[in-house]
Amino acid sequence: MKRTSALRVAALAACAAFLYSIASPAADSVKIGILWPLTGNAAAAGQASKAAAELAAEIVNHAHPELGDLPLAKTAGLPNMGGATLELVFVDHQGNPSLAQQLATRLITQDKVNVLLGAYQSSCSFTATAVAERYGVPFMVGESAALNITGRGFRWVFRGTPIASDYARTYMRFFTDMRKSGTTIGSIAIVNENTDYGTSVADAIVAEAKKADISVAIRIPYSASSSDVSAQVLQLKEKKPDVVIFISYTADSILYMKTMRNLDYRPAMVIGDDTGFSDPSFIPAVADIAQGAMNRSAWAIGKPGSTTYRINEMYKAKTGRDLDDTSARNMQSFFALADALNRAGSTDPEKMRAALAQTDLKPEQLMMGYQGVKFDSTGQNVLAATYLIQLHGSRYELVWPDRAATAKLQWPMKGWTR
Amino acid sequence: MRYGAVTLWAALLAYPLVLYNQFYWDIGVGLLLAAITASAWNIVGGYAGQVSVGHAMFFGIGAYAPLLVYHLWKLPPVAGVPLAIGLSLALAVIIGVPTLRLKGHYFSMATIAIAELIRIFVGTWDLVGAAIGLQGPAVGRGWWDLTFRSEIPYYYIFLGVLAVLLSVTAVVERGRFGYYLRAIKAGERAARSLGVPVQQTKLKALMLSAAFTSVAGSLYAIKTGFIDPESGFGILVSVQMVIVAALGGAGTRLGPLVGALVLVPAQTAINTWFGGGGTGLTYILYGGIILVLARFEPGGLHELWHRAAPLLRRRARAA
Amino acid sequence: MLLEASEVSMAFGSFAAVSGASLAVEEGEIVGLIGPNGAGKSTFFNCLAGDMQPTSGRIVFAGVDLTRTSPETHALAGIGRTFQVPATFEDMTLLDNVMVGAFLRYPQPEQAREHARRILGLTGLGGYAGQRARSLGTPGRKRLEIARVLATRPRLMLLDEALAGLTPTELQQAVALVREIHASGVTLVIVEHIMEVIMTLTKRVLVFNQGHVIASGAPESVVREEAVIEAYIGRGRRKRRQ
Amino acid sequence: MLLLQVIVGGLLLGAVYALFSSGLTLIWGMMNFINFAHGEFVMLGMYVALVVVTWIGGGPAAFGLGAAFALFVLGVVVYLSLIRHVVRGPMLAQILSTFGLALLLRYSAFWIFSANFVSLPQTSLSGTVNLAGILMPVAQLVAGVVAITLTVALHLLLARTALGSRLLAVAEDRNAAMLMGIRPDRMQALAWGLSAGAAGIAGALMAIAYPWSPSVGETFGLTAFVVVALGGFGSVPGALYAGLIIGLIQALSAYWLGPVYKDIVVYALFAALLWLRPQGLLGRA
Repeated sequence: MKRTSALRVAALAACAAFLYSIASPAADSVKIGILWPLTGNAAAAGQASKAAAELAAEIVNHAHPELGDLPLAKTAGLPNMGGATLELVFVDHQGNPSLAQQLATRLITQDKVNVLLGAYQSSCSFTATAVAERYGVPFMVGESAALNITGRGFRWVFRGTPIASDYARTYMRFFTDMRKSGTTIGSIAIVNENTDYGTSVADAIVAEAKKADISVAIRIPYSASSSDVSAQVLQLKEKKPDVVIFISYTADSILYMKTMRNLDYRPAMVIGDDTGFSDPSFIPAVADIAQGAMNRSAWAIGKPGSTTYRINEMYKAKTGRDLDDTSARNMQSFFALADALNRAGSTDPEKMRAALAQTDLKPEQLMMGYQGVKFDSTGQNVLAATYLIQLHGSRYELVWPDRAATAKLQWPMKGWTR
Repeated sequence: MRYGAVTLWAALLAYPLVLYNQFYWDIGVGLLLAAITASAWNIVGGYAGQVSVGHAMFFGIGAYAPLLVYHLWKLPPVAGVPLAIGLSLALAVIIGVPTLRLKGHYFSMATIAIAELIRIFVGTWDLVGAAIGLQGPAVGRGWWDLTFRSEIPYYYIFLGVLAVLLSVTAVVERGRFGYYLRAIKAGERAARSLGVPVQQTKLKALMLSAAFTSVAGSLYAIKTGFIDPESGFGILVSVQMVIVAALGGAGTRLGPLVGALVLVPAQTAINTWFGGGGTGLTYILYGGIILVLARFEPGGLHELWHRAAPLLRRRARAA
Repeated sequence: MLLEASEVSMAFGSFAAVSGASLAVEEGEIVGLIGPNGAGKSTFFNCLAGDMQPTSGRIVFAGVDLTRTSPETHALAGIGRTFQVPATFEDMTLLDNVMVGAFLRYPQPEQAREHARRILGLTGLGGYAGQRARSLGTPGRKRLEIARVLATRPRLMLLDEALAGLTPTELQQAVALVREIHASGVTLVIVEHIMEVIMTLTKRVLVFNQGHVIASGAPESVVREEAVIEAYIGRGRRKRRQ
Repeated sequence: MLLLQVIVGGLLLGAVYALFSSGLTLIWGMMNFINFAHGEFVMLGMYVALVVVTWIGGGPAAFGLGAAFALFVLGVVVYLSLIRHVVRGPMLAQILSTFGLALLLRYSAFWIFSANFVSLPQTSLSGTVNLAGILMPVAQLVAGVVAITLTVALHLLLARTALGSRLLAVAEDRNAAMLMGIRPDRMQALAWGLSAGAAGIAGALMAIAYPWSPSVGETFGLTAFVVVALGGFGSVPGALYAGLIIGLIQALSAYWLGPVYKDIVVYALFAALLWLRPQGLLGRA
């Protein structure tokens, strides 16, 4: 029996060695490691953001004078670093936090990336940013909403995208504007899916509503995978709030609109907290029954000839679909990161971190509706903001704030034609 | 067998020094964690034949307790490990006494339902961070926080725990308790007629298994520094334990370790080659492996080896 | 008085499998339970072994009341039993099978192993200790089951058709083994259909029919009783529909 | 008034639960075997409906039958290639076999159809009906009614027809059935076909009313377990009553306790059932 067990160990070692022969690192340039869910439940968003990041890298790496003063658009590559091009290394964490941690480690130690971007799900951002903090590698959070990703006293973590409290404040500013112009808003209702995204945004809205003394008639958490939502709609029908805010993913958003039509329930206004309402499949599915539904988006395609319009055309050519708000916010964080890399002038982590900390992009340098990109001591972009858009016909029109509006707000919403 | 086991342990000890690279250390740690979790499941699932598909309930408790003591009282996470073991033992008794009366499919289904019940409940419980989950200290306040920059300390801690678990399994295997477990798996009615106290033995096995599964959960939480309902109590956590143990050979001492040695690197390789490409191949691979395993060799690699060994020896002698 | 079962009844819903059966066994006896299929022998047998809890009646073994206790308690008290269809642990070796029984009396593995080896030798299976039970034929499995029960050092052994389905030579060897076990001081209650075995082995016989004990006594006299013949051959009465 | 609406909605959905759960209970009663991939069969039924509608442009009848037939074939193939060999193996192999199948089907669907939620384009069944103040979407109404009729039909097939008695004979005692010239393998393959077919139609019916993605199979699988446990293992009528009850309980607990708790209530009921009455309402012990 002795010899065969040695044989067994040798066979195992051989097969393990074969599996370990993973790709070796590529040629040097500024490498950005990007962690997104390319499979699993959030694969659609991951893929869309991946295409957006690839497009952004193309824009930076090649000269695009027609894109106005978008940072690094006119030039090819990073001028302060001898035209070094950006090289993207994508990894798929499948929404699994421990895999995200493992892949973040791999990007830093194996692929020797200079900076990290990512993680979409808050759970994965938590673990990946912890790795970046331990290794001292700048990490730009492109999308995750959970508040305390940047609240843990980290030096190396930055977040370009607005967080839950920004959205909540935007809604409250909108409601106070509406009240000033005479519209009665007695109470609002919040319907949120019960994972980290929905919970953190709903919590923020409840807190901000208290400050803006707007009463919350009811808050209804639900599980996104539930097949039937009539119970929630009937609860809304009973409470009769003026405005209902939906913090939901794609399928549930569509289902809510259909169920509301089926149960003949139409509040004065419905606001979707992006995600579900911004999904490209939302409008075709419910355009005829959800006329006037509002949504928040920091991204507006804008008028033909504008920088945003051209970017959207380039994205459509690449993917066949319009750029959605989630991928656009990731793209904006990518540009802010590229701009900081250029200003740092070197791939030394401490220099890159300092450059990121001093970032101060003006609204006209952005493709998004932020008031700018400027990071506070916790790494959160304090100038992040968002527009409110409304479904007119089969397109979202920018209706608030008035200074950027391209169409008039319809209040109350029409919903479905009688 | 002695000679084989010694070389295997020597290889595991030397592994991080031979493959001196962060990435392989991380695979190593992942591999050990999978081996610990599967070996813990193996005590009740493999030896006693009580196929629990809800062991994530113990893994989750093990993972949540350390981060909870840190979250609430700023204690080092490792202080939560005894609490986790206690809670897991209590849960094992509470759900064990009624469900261990059930047989085969009923038992598996009851464990699935209970694990799902706990996952959804934890997801709505604010004290434990509801859906957002809990985070551990990202940067350690001292060595006691066990937040190491490199993976090597984790690797050897995990290896130590695996060694303890496998030696406990060895003691169990050789003693009356182990024989009684295998008798229960082979035929409960016959075992009872020989005086085997079936219910108490199954419960003891479940408690021992729950304690070690909870420790595995704590190790995961302390290393990852994050836990949420899905990664703690999700059904894929339970399924992974069963696959790793079954692939290696459920009901054998080194089966789960062998299963982890094959499955974890294969999974990482798939993630690396196809990960970026965005196809869920890993789980298609998992499904395929289990199907083939169940269809052709439920005994796993261990059984295959037993069948192949005589042939190899004969061919070796003939050559 | 080693075993005293009084007025034992077992009903499955409305169907009374056994009603009012009594049996008293002295230390060192060999008692036979006979009767046509479905007469309630096995049900009564299972009640004695603790596998089934009788709906009424009492079972006292060596002064201890075992009514409605678990099979484990019965085994611990000293009642061993075999199964009509052998329930050996297929994937375990013969030695391991017997060790499970041995562990009841010898908690330490070494002693249990040594005891198991001795029992295997005694029952003529010594040479196959390392084989898996799966590799044995029916006679081998029956012999292994007997060995396994012997390892628990029972004072009373219940054999459920342990000698059925054997070739003549295997039957002789099995009868010899049973005699040996009895000689070593174990009291036996056996359920059998083979009259020759009943005649040669048992001193006293109970005859079951439709759940009742219809006769008891020495095998020779009982076989001639009117009621017993009627039970086996029947007088044209159709078997009551299930 | 609103309460009535909730009850009706719950019953309609419960009817569809009953349909696909009757498929699961048929297998369970017959082979004492749990198909952990049953939820995935429902999910595949939805995608077959989608393929039929988008490629062939068929109406509800077309994609309903299409889903039923496709899943029937899949059920038979799964039985012949996998279940037949595994059912005599150890318990671990039985449980792992359909678990592996579930993972394989779910993540292949991910690969082929991507992870996005999809829904059937507007079929002739959209719109709502107002019956005495209760607003019923036509899609859910049709789904519920068809589901009930099919479940009853399945029951009648088993209870009243010769084929049904042969199926039940094999369930009762496989060897005895063989002695009477019934071919158990063919009967069990047929049972798996019927079971998967019922799941397929249920999937197609659900697809009319609700959007779905490859991951919905898991929730349907667990729901089917609960319905079968409540209705009794192997009892199709039991599955019908239990399906309606579970649909009702889900709707009411979502309305009163809040939607997050409807799953908790159902799983808690399930756990309690397994302890108190493992054989369920009408099933055999």
